[in-house]
Amino acid sequence: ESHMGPVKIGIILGFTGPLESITPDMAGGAELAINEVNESGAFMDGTQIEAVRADSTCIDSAAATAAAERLVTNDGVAGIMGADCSGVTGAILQNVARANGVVMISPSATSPALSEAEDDGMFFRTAPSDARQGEIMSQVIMDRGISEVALTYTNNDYGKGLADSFQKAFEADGGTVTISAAHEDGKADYSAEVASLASAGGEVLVVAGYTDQGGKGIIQASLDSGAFDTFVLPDGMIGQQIVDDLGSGLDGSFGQLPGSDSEGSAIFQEMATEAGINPTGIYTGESYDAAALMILAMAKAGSTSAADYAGEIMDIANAPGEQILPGELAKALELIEAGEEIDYVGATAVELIEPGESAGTFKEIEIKDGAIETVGFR
Amino acid sequence: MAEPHLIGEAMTGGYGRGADILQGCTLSVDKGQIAVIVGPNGAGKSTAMKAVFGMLNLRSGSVRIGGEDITHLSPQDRVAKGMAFVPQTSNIFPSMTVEENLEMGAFLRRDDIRPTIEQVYDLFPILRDKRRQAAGELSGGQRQQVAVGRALMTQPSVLMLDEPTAGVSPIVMDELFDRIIEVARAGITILMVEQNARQALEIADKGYVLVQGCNAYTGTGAELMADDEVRRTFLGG
Amino acid sequence: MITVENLHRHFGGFHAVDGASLKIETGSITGLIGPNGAGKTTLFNVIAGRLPPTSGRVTMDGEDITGLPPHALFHKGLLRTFQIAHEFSSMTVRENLMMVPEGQHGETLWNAWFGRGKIAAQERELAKKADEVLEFLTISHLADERAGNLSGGQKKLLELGRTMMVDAKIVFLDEVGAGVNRTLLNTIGDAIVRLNKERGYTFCVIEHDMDFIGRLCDPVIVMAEGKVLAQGSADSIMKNEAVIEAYLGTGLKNKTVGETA
Amino acid sequence: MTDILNAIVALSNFVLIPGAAYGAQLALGALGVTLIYGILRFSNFAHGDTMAFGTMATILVTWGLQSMGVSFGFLPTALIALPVGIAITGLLLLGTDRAVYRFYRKQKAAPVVLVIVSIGVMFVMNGLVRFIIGVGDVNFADGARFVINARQFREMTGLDEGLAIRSTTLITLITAAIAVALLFWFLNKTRTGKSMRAFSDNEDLALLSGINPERVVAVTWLIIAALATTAGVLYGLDKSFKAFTYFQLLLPIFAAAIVGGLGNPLGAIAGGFVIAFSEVLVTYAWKKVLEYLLPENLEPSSLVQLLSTDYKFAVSFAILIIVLLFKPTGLFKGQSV
Amino acid sequence: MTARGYLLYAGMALLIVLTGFVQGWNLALTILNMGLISAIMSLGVNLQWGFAGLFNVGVMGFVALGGLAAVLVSMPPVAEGWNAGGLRLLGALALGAAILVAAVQVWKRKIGGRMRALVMLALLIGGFFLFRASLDPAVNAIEAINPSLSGYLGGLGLPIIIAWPVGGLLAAGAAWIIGKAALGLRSDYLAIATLGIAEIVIAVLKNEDWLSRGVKNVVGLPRPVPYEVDLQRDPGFVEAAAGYGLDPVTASTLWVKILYSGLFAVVLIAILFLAQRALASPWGRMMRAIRDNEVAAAAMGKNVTARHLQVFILGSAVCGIAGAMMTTLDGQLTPGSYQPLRFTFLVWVMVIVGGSGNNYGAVLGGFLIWWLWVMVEPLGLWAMELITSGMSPDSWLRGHLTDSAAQMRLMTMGIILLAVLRFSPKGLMPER
Ligand SMILES: Nc1ncnc2c1ncn2[C@@H]1O[C@H](COP(=O)(O)OP(=O)(O)OP(=O)(O)O)[C@@H](O)[C@H]1O
Ligand SMILES: Nc1ncnc2c1ncn2[C@@H]1O[C@H](COP(=O)(O)OP(=O)(O)OP(=O)(O)O)[C@@H](O)[C@H]1O
Ligand SMILES: [Mg+2]
Ligand SMILES: [Mg+2]
Repeated sequence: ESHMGPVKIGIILGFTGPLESITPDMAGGAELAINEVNESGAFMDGTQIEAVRADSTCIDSAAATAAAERLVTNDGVAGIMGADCSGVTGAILQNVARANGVVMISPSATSPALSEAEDDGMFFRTAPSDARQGEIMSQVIMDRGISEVALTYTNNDYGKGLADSFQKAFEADGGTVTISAAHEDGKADYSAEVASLASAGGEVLVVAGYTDQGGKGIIQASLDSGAFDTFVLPDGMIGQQIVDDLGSGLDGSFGQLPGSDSEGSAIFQEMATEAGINPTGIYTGESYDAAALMILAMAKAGSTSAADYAGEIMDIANAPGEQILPGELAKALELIEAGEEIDYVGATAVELIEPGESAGTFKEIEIKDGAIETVGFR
Repeated sequence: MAEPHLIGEAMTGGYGRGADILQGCTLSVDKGQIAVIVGPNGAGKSTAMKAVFGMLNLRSGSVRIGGEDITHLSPQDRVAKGMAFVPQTSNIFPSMTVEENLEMGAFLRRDDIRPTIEQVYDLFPILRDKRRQAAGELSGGQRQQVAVGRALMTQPSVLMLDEPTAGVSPIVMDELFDRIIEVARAGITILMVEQNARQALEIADKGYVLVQGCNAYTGTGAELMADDEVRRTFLGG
Repeated sequence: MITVENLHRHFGGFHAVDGASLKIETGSITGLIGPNGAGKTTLFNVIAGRLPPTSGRVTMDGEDITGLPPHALFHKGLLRTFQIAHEFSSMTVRENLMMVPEGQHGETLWNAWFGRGKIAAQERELAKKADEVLEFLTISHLADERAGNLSGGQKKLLELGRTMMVDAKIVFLDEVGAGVNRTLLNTIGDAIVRLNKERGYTFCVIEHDMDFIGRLCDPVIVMAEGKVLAQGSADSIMKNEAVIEAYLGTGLKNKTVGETA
Repeated sequence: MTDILNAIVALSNFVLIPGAAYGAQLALGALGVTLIYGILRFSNFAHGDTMAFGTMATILVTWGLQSMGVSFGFLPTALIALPVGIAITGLLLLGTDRAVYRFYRKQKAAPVVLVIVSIGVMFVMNGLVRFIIGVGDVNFADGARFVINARQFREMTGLDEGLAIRSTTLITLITAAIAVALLFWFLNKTRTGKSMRAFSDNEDLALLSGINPERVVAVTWLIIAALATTAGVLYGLDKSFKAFTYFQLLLPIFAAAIVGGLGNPLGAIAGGFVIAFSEVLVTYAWKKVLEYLLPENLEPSSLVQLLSTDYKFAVSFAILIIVLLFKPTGLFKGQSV
Repeated sequence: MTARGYLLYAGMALLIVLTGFVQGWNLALTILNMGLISAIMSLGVNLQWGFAGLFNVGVMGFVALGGLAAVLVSMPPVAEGWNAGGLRLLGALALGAAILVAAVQVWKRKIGGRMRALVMLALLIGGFFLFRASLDPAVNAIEAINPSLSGYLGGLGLPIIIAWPVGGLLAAGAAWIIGKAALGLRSDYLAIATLGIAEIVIAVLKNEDWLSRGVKNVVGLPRPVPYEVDLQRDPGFVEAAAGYGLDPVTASTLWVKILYSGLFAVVLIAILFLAQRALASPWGRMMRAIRDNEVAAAAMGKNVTARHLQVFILGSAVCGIAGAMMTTLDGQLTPGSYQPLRFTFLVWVMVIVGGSGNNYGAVLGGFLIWWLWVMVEPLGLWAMELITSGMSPDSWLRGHLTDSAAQMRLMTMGIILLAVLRFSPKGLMPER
């Protein structure tokens, strides 16, 4: 099958709205993969790939659906890299992707509920479900000999899901959660939350939020009032920006995020930096991987029709086969051309389990002297 | 005879794009004199006043003061030229105190306004008691007194009053007419609309009867009072 | 009959109505006069349910109506006009009148949706009635004008017109005359007398035009500083020293400008 | 004894001081909203974004100053840049008025139309800010962050609980006090101020008194620019700058202005504190304080929390509604259109 | 409707048709469907504002209640949840309601001031703790059941269409309570009160997981129309589609949307018909009189409070119906997505731009603003491309501009809004 025009891939993320500060880098990550393929010219006899961005708004399912609808019916995209927030992702999946038979690979929708959603085999994600991260986080804390924590989470499906799974795991491991308090993102003030958290007490504060949202506000207010001085940071809370902003206050805090010790992430960091994308930005690597997976699956199936390539995605992502790191997409395409098996590893050591989501290796980090240091992998 | 001090000549115009309310109406007053406009409700008396004060776009006609054409001046500029106006409705600043209402009347004045305020209080003693009260909380007649007081604060050379005595008790009305005469004697030109026509025409040097936007009758106050037709149809017998 | 017993209404520390007691006899045209700020309008507002009294009692034909909401009083046949005209400014003059009568068929939603026939008939009647009132007030030509565009006096006429749309028991008129042409006011006076005689309306009239009061009203109640100062026939009131002192004055001190100029 | 002191310090540190800081921030914002309502008679939805714009302008100037090596000692450099920021915002607002609001004023449009128009302006300003400075978090605070921090306090007093006072908190409180005093004086005592109130009361009559409406409007916008920029900068210094948060601030700011009585500057201040303290107090977990105060055997096992923080925002609104039910035009008598 | 009105409607239809031709019929129908729902919301607000002058800025809350109805009606009940504490929970809720009613009764008693307040306060505070003590265990038990997938009570398992009137009723009930309390407030004060109540409704939806899973969302609501995949498997349908020269996927997506459009249009037309009749009747005249001057209307025997309550309930119910329809269309309830900007102010923009007081205007506003809301995104992008097309590809400014293209969305919306209002400040179809 040969194509006249370029193949289009939709990138639907919340460019406006509460996640607007991390989405540009995520889109950049995905486009990095696309550009890499385009430059190689190795995709389907030199067919070019074009990224089409659309705004999911993160919060408005109707607008997100309309935007996705346009990507599919007007731009005729062959697949969707997105969406970001679990709510809109669910809406697009049910109303657009399933209906039109289009593949979606989300780099960041981590809600456990999506694992169970009806998807006709069209939905994948490169970020692990929060259920897994909760267990990992519990181990990370326990291993440091901490048994009493206060917990705050951003009041959405991500935060709530992560908090629930963490609390369950932590209590099963014998720890105590003194308080589990929600916080809303984008609010002007978090004194009330911090006051309650401080009153409840705990050795450390677990903050299941976002770096540039309420999570940061909570940490800042905690530091200001001396309520806590060590914080446990899951994926949404880790980024260089917050470390820079809060200065020495975060030293000694620790956490974990999806990631592996594969060389992949190091390579990706370099590539991203070169392309002017913030490499430590959250879900940037996942976005690269999502786009790459989609492209490689198309190549493998020799078709841009979802019905053909959806089934290849798991295969591409998992062993057996030659391991593919970021920057090696050209090689991967050649291998596919040659009919060989590949195992896409990518920036985040992608390993997909049923039903099409990342198995999740986690990187444990600690903040030392204003830098995020990796201290181990789980 | 020299031209009257204030003259609105052959004024024609209306509100917005609606029909003409004024149809070639002419009003004039000499310096230091009192002209009174009477007429049925909706005749265009208030409209004529507004036209003289520049709150209405005239389609034709002109307004002159002391020989100077001011047809195209804004109301603000007319205030600067020494004109003052008490509208018929919404003629106070309701949330400001009585005293502040008076101060606003003297907005353009730079000299000491205390003495004038005292004069207004002497004229309307009730206002002295209520000086710290919001004008919107006053009774109807009290408001009317504030409105007239505000205009007097300007120390104008032309004073225009649209039904100043509506809702005012007889004793205050008499005071008010006295004061208007006094003001006129001090050389100020007065143009007013009145429904208390008999009292008003008594003190008027000149009277106009306006009907449907046109001058129906014109004469001295006494002449109009003497005219049976006018009395019967416009002054209530 | 309306009786007001020892009524008080205070604004902060100010006693606008300060222990007023009075009676309005059924079938009378009672005048209510008094200096500016005497508390007349406030008294009306309390009687008509617009302001709650600080203390005191109002009864209507023996029934306690103190503090009833205005719409309930309307249904009891108590109507009032406003000193500062309260027209429905974005509606036409005719609509201003047509909205008044109570119990209109089309005022319930169900009928508005599904009872068109009956509404149409009723509407025709209302419109006819409204036109008659407008005719009487000499503003027929304004029937389709927006009420907000009326002149000051025309609005006052409209105020009066509304009370003529229904069969009222007692009507409180707050300075209907202010700003109304005197010739027309005479006609209005005649109408008030006619409504009083022919239809048995009771009136309570606030007015500063003593000719009007003198011609129409008996008895006349004088208020000052929130209390009843005097009461009696118009003639006796006009001769009452206290009333002259507080309210009427002694006429113009200077006659005309012309005399001295 | 120390237990009582500890309890007091804990309460101050987690409730009183943060509440006061947040309250003052809301109050400054609410002053602007209430002034527009009082003089120009509409609820300005663009106020949050005006604050964002002013802050952005100030940040840009601050960066310029910082790159030139200017600093303000222990005070934040942004305070030097503030006047410039105010001036730029003033120009923007005057421009907006000329391009947008004036038309509706001339038309004597209903207030709700102006509200919708201000939503349009909000979108545009919002876009402008995100466009110029981006959507991310911007931290521009320098100078000393604390007057005293928790650790220093603990060391100084030997108590278990710490007490932290941020310099921005102090600056904000002082500024709010000065701003309301100035505004009060200006509106009630100066000629221009009175003419502004006159204009808001009865525009036509103001005209007849020789008041120049355009001047009144211009002065109003300039004051708004000063208030909004100051409020925005102080908030940004205390927390950080982010376009989206400034937009979100609008809701509590409106709540503050309304609970205090729209159009009333004193009310805006009171409203700010009511909203801020109600958020903190109703959701406060009294466990810690009670642990200090009660004997060992009575110590609470639960958090002793009236409502969880999930409902903090709802609580502040519930309090607002309750206040309105008993005082329908706010704590201090406000106006209504 | 005036000639101008017909023209505007024709223009609106043309816009949607053009969208169909240029950008695809699926998109055009998506816009049309949300446009129909928006038009209903806009009618609801117009009922309150345009008819009666009630400044309700709590639209979002009523829309969300409609959404809640969709879940409560259509989802299958969760038996484990009911067993774990369903009845206990209902009991606790009844207790809470009883306490509130008792407090109100105390307040209404005409006995001594201070005492009354104290008794009421004691009742409320004591009652609150009692309520929490009986509610919390039940809630915990229910929420503990498989939280990531269920953890709530579920619904009644009825066809989702029933949720539409139920959503209206739910919203009406809420409006009745709110109206009883807050309708005495004037203009902007009522506005902020309703705004606050809407926030409270959302807070409840977000945090009471037992009710509708809170922020964990309920996804996969049943549909009133067939699923595309089922149609694609239906040979009859595939054949019919082929008859029109359409592939089964396109045909099925279009067909599903057309079915939705039909359902929504029926609701819209019914509501519009009733609203229009009401407006043109003595009832409408009475409402306009109340809007113009409450004091005078009361003096003319109209029960202002009762009428306000009536129209407030009615308008809110319409918003609730629209909310249930919207959740049906979305196929999920996501409480986190309810934002005042989108669900309250955008609806207000629709009403004002369309022309408040004019039902046809409100409907037009609903369609137009929704169309714009969706279309400004590509419009903004195109504008950016146009602006940057002349610049050298690697200039800093160009990069900055293209990166900010998404931000143009709100800006474009703002500019268009201002332009429309400038062009006709009383709305596209003024009241009269
Ligand atoms: N809302 C209010 N707040 C404070 N004072 C008020 C208020 N309303 C009225 N007053 C005061 O109560 C007094 C009585 O007012 P009212 O309007 O009853 O007078 P009135 O007898 O009708 O006078 P007029 O003949 O001028 O209409 C006045 O002095 C007025 O200032
Ligand atoms: N703002 C307006 N827009 C349109 N028409 C108006 C407006 N104001 C007044 N009119 C009309 O203009 C005519 C004259 O009004 P005007 O107010 O000048 O009457 P007037 O002579 O002052 O009457 P009155 O004695 O009742 O005050 C009236 O028929 C009125 O309906
Ligand atoms: Mg007039
Ligand atoms: Mg009075």
